[in-house]
Amino acid sequence: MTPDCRCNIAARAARELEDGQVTNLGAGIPMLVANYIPAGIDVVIQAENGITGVGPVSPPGTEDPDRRNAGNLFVTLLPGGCYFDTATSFAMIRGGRVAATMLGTLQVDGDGNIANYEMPGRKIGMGGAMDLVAGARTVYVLTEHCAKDGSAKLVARCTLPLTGAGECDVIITERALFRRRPEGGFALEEVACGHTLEEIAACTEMTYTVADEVKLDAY
Amino acid sequence: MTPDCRCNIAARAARELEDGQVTNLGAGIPMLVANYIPAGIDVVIQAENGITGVGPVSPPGTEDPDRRNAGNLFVTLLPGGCYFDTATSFAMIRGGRVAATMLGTLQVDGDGNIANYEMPGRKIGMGGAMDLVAGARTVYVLTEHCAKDGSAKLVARCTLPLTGAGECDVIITERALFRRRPEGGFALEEVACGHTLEEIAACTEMTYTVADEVKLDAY
Amino acid sequence: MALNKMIPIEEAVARVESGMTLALGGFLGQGVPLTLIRALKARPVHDLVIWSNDGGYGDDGVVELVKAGMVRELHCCHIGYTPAVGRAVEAGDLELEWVPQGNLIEMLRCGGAGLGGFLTPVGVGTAVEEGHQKVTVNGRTYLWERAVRADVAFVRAHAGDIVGNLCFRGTARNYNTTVATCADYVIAEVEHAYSAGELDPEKVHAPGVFVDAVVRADVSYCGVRR
Amino acid sequence: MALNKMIPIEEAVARVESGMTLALGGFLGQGVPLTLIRALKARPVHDLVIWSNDGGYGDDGVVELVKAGMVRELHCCHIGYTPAVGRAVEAGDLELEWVPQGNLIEMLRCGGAGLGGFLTPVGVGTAVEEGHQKVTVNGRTYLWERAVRADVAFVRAHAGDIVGNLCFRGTARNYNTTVATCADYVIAEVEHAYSAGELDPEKVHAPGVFVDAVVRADVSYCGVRR
Repeated sequence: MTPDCRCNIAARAARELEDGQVTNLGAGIPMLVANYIPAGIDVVIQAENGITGVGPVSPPGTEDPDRRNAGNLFVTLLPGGCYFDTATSFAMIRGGRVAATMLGTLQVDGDGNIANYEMPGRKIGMGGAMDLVAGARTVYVLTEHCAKDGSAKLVARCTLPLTGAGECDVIITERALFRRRPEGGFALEEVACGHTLEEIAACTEMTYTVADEVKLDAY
Repeated sequence: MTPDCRCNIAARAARELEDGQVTNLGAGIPMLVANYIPAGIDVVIQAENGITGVGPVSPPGTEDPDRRNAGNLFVTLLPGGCYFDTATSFAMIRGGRVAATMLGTLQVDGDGNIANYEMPGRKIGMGGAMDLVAGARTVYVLTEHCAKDGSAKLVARCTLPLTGAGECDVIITERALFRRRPEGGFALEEVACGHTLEEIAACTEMTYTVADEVKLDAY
Repeated sequence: MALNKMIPIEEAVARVESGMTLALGGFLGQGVPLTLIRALKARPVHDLVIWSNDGGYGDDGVVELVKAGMVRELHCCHIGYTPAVGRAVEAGDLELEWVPQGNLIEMLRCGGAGLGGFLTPVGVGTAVEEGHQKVTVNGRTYLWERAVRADVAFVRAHAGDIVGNLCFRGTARNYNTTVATCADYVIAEVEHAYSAGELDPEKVHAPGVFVDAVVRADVSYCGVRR
Repeated sequence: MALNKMIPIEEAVARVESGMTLALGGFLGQGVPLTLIRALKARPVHDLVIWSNDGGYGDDGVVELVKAGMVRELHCCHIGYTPAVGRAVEAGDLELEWVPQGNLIEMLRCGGAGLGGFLTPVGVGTAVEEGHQKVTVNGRTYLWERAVRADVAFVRAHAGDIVGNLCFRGTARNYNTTVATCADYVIAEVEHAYSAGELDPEKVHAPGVFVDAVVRADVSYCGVRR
């Protein structure tokens, strides 16, 4: 997984966001999405510790210990942003005011199950992810297509503890974009530059269909 | 019921309050208690709309429409007081941070039942009284001993809809003070100046015992 | 973040339709969204289900909608200062549910926060028990109370910016912060309007994310001249 | 209102006894009551049951109490930044309950607010379901979650007055407002201390009524120099 791949995922994901949308970006690749939001699109970034209007990371020397995001990074605050307590933050999230959440994962499967907080011998914790996938209107999983050891992350069935059952709506990797159909199941809608339908099929254990209108060289 | 009687009740009630206690005072006689708090005793008055450190009523010409108590009266704010929302106010009340609540009543009985929000043909509403009697550590009922028509307010059994079941701890009238015993039931502890044990017995339908240490001419 | 939520008041109240559930901020005469309530009176809507602390104060507030025959149900904890509301209930023209004040604000908070209900110790042994399931936890008895969400909410703030961040003054805050969370469409009337970035982000009492529309408040509706 | 709640930190942390439940404000490195946590390390207490967002950040926070062998149970949602906490769990020295972040803060709010529990949509279909009753309301499935109260709570504020009113800065607010409500004895460490009446009453984020003791915070414990 090169930095280029991560950026490619983030850039494609950024194009999903609509003007005025309140969006929560998880740690890792999702956090990069903020750098790729198209001009003219105002996205309100929310972080679950208790801040909206999260701007770019603070330039060195301007870090304020009391202005950080949920990943503990020093950030800036855009005009119109504000602070609130964590209880209010989750009222916002569960109450339906967060339009989109983008998060990384360890595994995701064709039923929309997401597993991202614990693996054998390594307890990380779900943080706000369980609340976000249950509360946000659209849930995006942004992930490398395969794990470092080459094994599938888009699996036939999640084997790790679930963060959310059936909550994933869109999966974006450096190779492909899958979107859940209203009737259930994911459809492969886009294949990234340099990849082929056959190659996607070979590295994806998750069940999916290929959309009639599938785009090749899409991003 | 003369103004003197009301003041007499309030003055006696004020002597119940301890230094540093957070207290909620209902409309009517309880509101007068603030005028009688002994020197050297700092009582923090809380009003359920969302204010602590309520001070005396605003002098004419200084009323601020955004600084009122739960009875909609214009009040002042003492140093150390602050504002908060109503949800926080009731977290305070139910959470056990209000030591004492003093409220008026239509009826009260020997089981500590209080009825003060509705009578035939006149719906008033419980406001925050149900929450206060359930949440405050000590519940004081401050009331005229009898209704305007001479009928008992300290009744054998409340017939009006209850504000609280078994919540009353102390009853203070212009004639007497009754305190609930740990083992249940009220004891007559004090008789006010100008009244006798016999007279109290004649105008009180509520069952009570006379305390061994009952004080005559107590207030 | 420059999304401008300021719209004409007529457009805002046009979101209210007959039969809808409407939640109102305010406490007796404090922080009541009277500008919105009065603009709503010009709309041909009826059978409203209203959640509010009270029936208003004197001639102001919910009582105005009741007198105009626009309200089917009122869920509140006090109508002592608005005899006209009591008369409408006695006449059978208005359905009234008494909800203890702390339960009322918590039901709206619960709905706004996406929760499904809560256990309250308040109302046990009273008429409020009716229709409520009793649950005992660690030896204490609670009533199971439902979460409430509204279709539209009206709140009033002292200051607001174009993205809907709201600041309140004194006890005018009351229900407004919570009511601003509990509806699908939240309208705030603001006494003073600002651009994005003009309000101190530490002093915002209700984040703009909860607010859908901002309108100008009539500052003469405040009980006492400032 | 002039009641002075400022006391020496040793006196404040002496309230914590072995086996007690302790709730902590803070979120990773933000607004963490490190002064109180470090003062507590000098006390001979063990078997603490801790409710906190996380295990700390790097070497700071809850992880310090875990390494000192003072903690029996930790209820939190993240230990990813404190491998030592994970190792204590794997070794069987520390009992861990995973609680989703929003459920966690709501459990503490519920306890602080004198409520008995609530229904949450979060955790349905996951391992969090275990030991939780499922309830369906209006077609949506919820888990019944309990209220939590602590014996003692530690919070950290930017400014506080002698009666315990607290103001926070930026994202250091996080859990602190809620944790300040959820314990029988609440101790606040404040970076700046004021007399009663010096803080603007509109800007108080946590009313002093909830706070029992105020101590001075060590301002060097803030992650980055100001």
